[in-house]
Amino acid sequence: MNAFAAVEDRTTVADDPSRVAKRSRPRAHRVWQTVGPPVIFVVMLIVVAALTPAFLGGGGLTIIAASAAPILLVALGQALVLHIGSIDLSNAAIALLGAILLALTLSSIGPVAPLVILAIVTVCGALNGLLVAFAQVPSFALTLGTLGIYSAAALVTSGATTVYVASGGEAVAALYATGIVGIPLTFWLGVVVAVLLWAMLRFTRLGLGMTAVGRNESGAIFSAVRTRWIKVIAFSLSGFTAGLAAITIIAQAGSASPTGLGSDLLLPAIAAAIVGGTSISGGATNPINVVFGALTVALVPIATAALGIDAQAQSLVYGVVIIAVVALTMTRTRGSIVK
Amino acid sequence: MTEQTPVIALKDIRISFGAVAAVKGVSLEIAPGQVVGLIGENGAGKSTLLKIITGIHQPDGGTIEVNGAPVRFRGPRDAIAAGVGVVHQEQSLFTNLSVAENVEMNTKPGKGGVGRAGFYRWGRLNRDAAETLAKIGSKLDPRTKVGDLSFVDRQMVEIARAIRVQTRDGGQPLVILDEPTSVLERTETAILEREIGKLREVGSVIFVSHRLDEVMRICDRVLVMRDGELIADRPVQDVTEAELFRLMVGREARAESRERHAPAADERPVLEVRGLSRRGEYDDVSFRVFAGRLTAVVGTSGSGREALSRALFGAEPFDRGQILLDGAAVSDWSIPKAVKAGVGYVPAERRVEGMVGGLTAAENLTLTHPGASSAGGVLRPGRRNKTTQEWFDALQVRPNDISLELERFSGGNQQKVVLAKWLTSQNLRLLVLDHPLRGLDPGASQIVNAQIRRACDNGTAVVLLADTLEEALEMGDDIIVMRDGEAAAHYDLVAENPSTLDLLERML
Amino acid sequence: MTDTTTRPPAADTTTIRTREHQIARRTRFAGWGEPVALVAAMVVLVVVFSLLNPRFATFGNLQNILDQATVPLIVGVGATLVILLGSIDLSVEGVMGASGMAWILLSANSRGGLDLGPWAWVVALAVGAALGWVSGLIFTRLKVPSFIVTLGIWYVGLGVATILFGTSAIPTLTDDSLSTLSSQTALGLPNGFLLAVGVVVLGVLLLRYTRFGRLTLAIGDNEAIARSAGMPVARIKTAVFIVAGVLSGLAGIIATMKLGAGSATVGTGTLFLVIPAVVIGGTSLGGGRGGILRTVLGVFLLTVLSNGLILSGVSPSFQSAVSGAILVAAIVAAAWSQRNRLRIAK
Amino acid sequence: TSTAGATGGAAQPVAKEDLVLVASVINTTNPYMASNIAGAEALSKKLDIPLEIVDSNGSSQTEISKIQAILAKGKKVVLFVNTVASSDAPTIVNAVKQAGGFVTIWWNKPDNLDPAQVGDNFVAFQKIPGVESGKCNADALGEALGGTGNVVMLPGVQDSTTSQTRVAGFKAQMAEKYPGITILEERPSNWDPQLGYKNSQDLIAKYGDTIDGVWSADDAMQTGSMKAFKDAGLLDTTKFASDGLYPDTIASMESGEGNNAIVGETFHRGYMASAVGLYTAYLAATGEITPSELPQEKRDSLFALSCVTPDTLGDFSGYDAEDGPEKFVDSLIENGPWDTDPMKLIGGGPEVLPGS
Ligand SMILES: Nc1ncnc2c1ncn2[C@@H]1O[C@H](COP(=O)(O)OP(=O)(O)OP(=O)(O)O)[C@@H](O)[C@H]1O
Ligand SMILES: Nc1ncnc2c1ncn2[C@@H]1O[C@H](COP(=O)(O)OP(=O)(O)OP(=O)(O)O)[C@@H](O)[C@H]1O
Ligand SMILES: [Mg+2]
Ligand SMILES: [Mg+2]
Repeated sequence: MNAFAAVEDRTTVADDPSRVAKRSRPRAHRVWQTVGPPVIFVVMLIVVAALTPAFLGGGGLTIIAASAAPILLVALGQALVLHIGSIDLSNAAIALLGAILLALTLSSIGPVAPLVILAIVTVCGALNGLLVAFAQVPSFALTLGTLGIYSAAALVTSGATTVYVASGGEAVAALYATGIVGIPLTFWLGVVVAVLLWAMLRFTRLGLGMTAVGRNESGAIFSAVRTRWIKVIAFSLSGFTAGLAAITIIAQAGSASPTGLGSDLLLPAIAAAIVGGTSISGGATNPINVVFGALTVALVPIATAALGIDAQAQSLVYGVVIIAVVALTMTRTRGSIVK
Repeated sequence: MTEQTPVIALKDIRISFGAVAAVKGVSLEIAPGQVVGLIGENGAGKSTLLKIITGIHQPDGGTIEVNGAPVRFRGPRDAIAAGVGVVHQEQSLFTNLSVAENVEMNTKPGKGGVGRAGFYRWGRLNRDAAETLAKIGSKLDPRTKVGDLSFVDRQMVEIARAIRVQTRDGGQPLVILDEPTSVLERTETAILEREIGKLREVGSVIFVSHRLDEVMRICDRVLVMRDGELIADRPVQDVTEAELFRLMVGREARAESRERHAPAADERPVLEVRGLSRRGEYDDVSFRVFAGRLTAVVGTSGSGREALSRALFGAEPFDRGQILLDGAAVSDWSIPKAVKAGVGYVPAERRVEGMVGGLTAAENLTLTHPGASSAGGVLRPGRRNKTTQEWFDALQVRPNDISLELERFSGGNQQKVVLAKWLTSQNLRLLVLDHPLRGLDPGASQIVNAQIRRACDNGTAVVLLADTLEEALEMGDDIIVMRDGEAAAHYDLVAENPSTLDLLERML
Repeated sequence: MTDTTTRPPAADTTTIRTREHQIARRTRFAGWGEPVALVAAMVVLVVVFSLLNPRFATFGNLQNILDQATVPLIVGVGATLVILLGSIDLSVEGVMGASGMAWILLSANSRGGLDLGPWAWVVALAVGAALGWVSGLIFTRLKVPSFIVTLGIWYVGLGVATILFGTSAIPTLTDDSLSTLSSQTALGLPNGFLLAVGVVVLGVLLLRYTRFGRLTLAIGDNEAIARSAGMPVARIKTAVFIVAGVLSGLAGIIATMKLGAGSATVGTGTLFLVIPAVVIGGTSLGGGRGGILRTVLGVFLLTVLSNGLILSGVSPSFQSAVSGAILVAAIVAAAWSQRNRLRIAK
Repeated sequence: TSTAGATGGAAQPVAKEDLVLVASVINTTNPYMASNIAGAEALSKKLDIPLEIVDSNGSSQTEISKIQAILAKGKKVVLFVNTVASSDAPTIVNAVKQAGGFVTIWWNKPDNLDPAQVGDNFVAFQKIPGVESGKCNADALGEALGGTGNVVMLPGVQDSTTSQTRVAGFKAQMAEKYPGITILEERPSNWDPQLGYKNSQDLIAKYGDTIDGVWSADDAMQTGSMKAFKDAGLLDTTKFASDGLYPDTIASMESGEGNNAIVGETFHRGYMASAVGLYTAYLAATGEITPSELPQEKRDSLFALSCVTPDTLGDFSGYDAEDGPEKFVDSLIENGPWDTDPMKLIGGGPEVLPGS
């Protein structure tokens, strides 16, 4: 105890102005980190509304939300994987595989089909996670490989053709057809998942562990965090949300095919996660903001059409806007390293 | 002192980061060929001052003169061009490049081994580097990849790079060494000390260290910083270690001695290691640690003691032998299992392994032992903050802000939190400490040591890999000397009283 | 002078040093495992495919494989440099489209218009350089992660190609000697492949013998140190993106030339061939470790694989699965021996 | 509340000023799609109704949401869609129905999606029969090879019905009329000239000069394939047949490239498809036709395609003149959507695959 006594005469909490100074900058950052993505989306929406007033009145928000729904669900899983410092290039392919399996099974096994499919895609995600965690391979390369495998699985199970939901798809279709305040349930499903994931990251040990892995995996290992299982869980959740995306695809299209709806979700979903403020180097994710990221990413092509921008220039505009939006919403700390 | 033009003269240098005045009006002069020690507590502003001299920070006020001419450094390039070379506190080599490239890193195109158009002439580059290395007595192969080198050798490469710097007129450089020894073992320090001593033939030196004995041995003059100010400037002959300690910390050093006690005859050891081996690391090591006793393991950097300590924590596997905790042999040992069994570990690589810098102090403190601060996997921030605040108060962590990211604290304060992380455990049976005082100033060291003692007194068995032999002798109940992976000697300090010389002899 | 009484005994440190050198030597050979394993994998593939179809191991098929490796090799050199920085360049397909389109519209083509001859190459490469420069600038100045910048530039490049293409008919090369230039052989090797070899050699020299190359490695290893050492970090990074842009542009020209017709999507499939090739080669996505020759190995592994799968009659539906499975197997096998409970793989 | 609230616009005639023509294409750089756009532009000029182009960029989601965005702007939409995937059709049709617009779908839709059952807003589904196209090519190739030889096939995207019907027609005709011809292998090449080139290279490596003929599901892939055979020095000894008669295909045929390598083509034009599709929808929008009163074959329609051989090539060159689209539109307005040369209505769908 006298060790304490020995140092009592030292100036306690000495240079405390430091606290104020050190924190003021990050605080401004943090505020923008939280409000940036919604602000960007709303501003863009206002611009579009001002230029084509009829668009919003005609249910523009519904369209944006409907097209954002599958992007959002895939992006949420991606955000979690990015949160632990990895990346999942296969989750969009898993979503498509899920959609095809769902279309194939809905008529035969009926209402349990979605549950069965969710289980299967979660296992697909878990497989990624197990390999990343236990074979210790970089996720970028690994999921590039499993992307090929899952895509082929989608092609083969569908018989390389469009699979239509023969019957029993009414309940799933209702998710798209039914809305709350004009926004389809598929989107609200994404919002609910976002809120749950947000709560998970903020209020649970699992979430804290994920953040720890994302910020400093070595430190997490030495703190007895079960880093490997955490990776498996993150990838499994990525597969799971891809499965939910599959349900929204079926809800919207009533069918699935290897090149149809949902076959190009990978890059938009990554963009959505990053536009939503997710750091590509890990440890910083706000699932709620990913909702706005997905909305923004869905809005851009829709807005180019609504504004009547020349079709030839649309992909150029898309590229420029995505860069600009990320440049605006990104959190930068002075002197930090961007790769 | 001499009448020569000082190699560097600072006048009233000041710098603030936001509201923190890190350096508050420092003036000093360094004569050619002088080796000057710079000491001060963690956060006193030493590194910041040196970063100004090396062009990394631009001062808010004050002037710098090099060889009598006023200079303004806009960046590290300018400082290098003016003849200021530096070995930073943090390791700053490119591990994927060769020794020669690292030594010649600052060579401008058109000079030495780098052609005008930016082409490398490897032969010339390697020769130049070998020459520079030879000046400090190193025979490293310039073609070796730095990643394959040991710590001492890397440090030699850093020094070689620093002295490779020349003034415009080809004059002697000012070499700045910011804690070059803190990551080194005792014997390695000996190598380095010898070479630093020789540096006065190459140029002038500013040498930062928290080891006062070292400063006393190497330097001609000692500067003491405190709270951003230079509060003392003494020739080494005129001061004692105790006086330096008082100057730095503002109070007397207090020699604290532990009451050592032998275990009871029938007592069961908390930790028993039987014939533990790992190929290429350590071989057939056996020892026992009893509750409330501290075993210090000493050895050189190749002795295998780090790998051994990691094996105890389940961080590295072992090939043969047994680890018994409270009499039961462990199997399929891993970190999560070790933690569950009441083992704690403070790694040497604090920033990388010891903590998750991006999480707050409170989160770090409760990451491993959530205890009452989480229920059924759900966090309870209120409880967590209360626990953390108690530890902050007990350990005098500064700043006293539990919701600050841990990476924003100074090294000493980080180490207090890292240690507290283990001390919060309800059943800490064994604490393995790998260089717990590395980089800490003497004041912080005392607080940390006090905590270690307290843990011992509460019945925890401690295995300590000390920074210095003195520390091992002061803290330990037992000392195990490791050499080339084998336990070469064992001293029970209750009964014996070996000198540092005895220990060194067994180590080598 | 110092008080010598407190000096420690002059320690004899030779034993420690010898031991350290031993350790150093042991680790020096650790780096060889991966390329050797890759070459072994390649040999196995070649043997298996030759057994499955004797036509696989013919000179004609070798020429075919070399021809197919041309574009990924050229792009791979740039991609390796970018990945050595620790960054990534996703824009290759867009840049290929823009440069290829610019090139064909300025060469003798069915739409008429300008025929700039060799200057068409210069302009097209300049388009690639410009797109790379913009990527580099946004990346280094606005500090947007390269992943997103180059994703955006991918679309921008496609947009440029689309706008250049306009709405008229497909431009096709009217000069046969130009359209077959890449595939014609000299000394038995396709011209395009010889060009790719030249690019690879230049790339290797650049990385090995120039300050630009060494600084690229240094930045990839530790950017913070590079910055505090006063290295021109932003300039080097931008330059690497420009080089990558130019090489993508060159690949776009070659691909367009091979096809004999302009297409905005001339780069389709290149990205997801080149990045795996770099990764399989063992260049670390974290930066600083790896090299161009490794990428060459990776490119050949994947090219041989895709060619061999067709020659051995694997159903097209399963092709991506087989490639994917082999990619997974290759990276797992490469990482297996290095597994360690403390190893970090992101 | 429900997003599917409205029950769909009744077929009230819409004033011309309230209309907007919309043409949705899969991308803008494929010559067929470019031709789609040209036809829509010509019709828009002729009818003096504004036109918007939707570029789906190969993505179903982009296609659907861009169309929805234009629907949301309130003007009554007269829509032609070259669908990215057949499964997109129901979603698009429903959206148009809710917005009270009028749509014709081209090329791809699920067989069970019947315009008559959806209502007047889904004016028609139109296509050129793929089976016929495949048969045309089979005949041309079969004759050119004299009934014996080896053929490789380059289908388009595997799950595209357009490709599937052409493949089925080609195979059936070969089996029936040219038993001496062996189909060595099929390599789907995704409508992509690069892939056509690469797959052909590998097929050449695999079969060498035993390949006598190459069939491609469209001219884009054939362009790539021919280039590969040319680079391998085999162009002169190989025969090609494909669908689409792209301008550069015409040029090759006219110049007799590769010893008259191209032996068979089919003729139809993107501008004709878009003009016919848009005009049909326009007629419904203005009340000049009432879809529900039309016979089934005018709701689910197959249009004539012309088989082209080097000999008949001359008959088609006029359609590719600068003013081709304008002339076609003039004739279209004069003769109506079902009776315009060279693309007259030949019957009703859904198309039946041979053997099923
Ligand atoms: N960082 C970690 N996070 C979670 N679990 C871990 C971690 N490290 C180890 N484990 C657990 O400890 C067990 C043993 O770990 P590991 O497989 O690394 O042991 P090992 O036998 O040393 O390795 P190897 O099989 O490569 O020789 C594993 O089952 C694993 O679940
Ligand atoms: N870039 C910076 N931004 C804000 N504050 C800083 C910065 N660099 C240093 N400081 C603050 O300046 C003070 C001096 O730090 P400095 O690193 O110079 O201490 P030091 O004497 O080198 O300590 P140590 O012995 O731990 O190395 C500390 O309070 C530190 O937190
Ligand atoms: Mg310091
Ligand atoms: Mg094991």
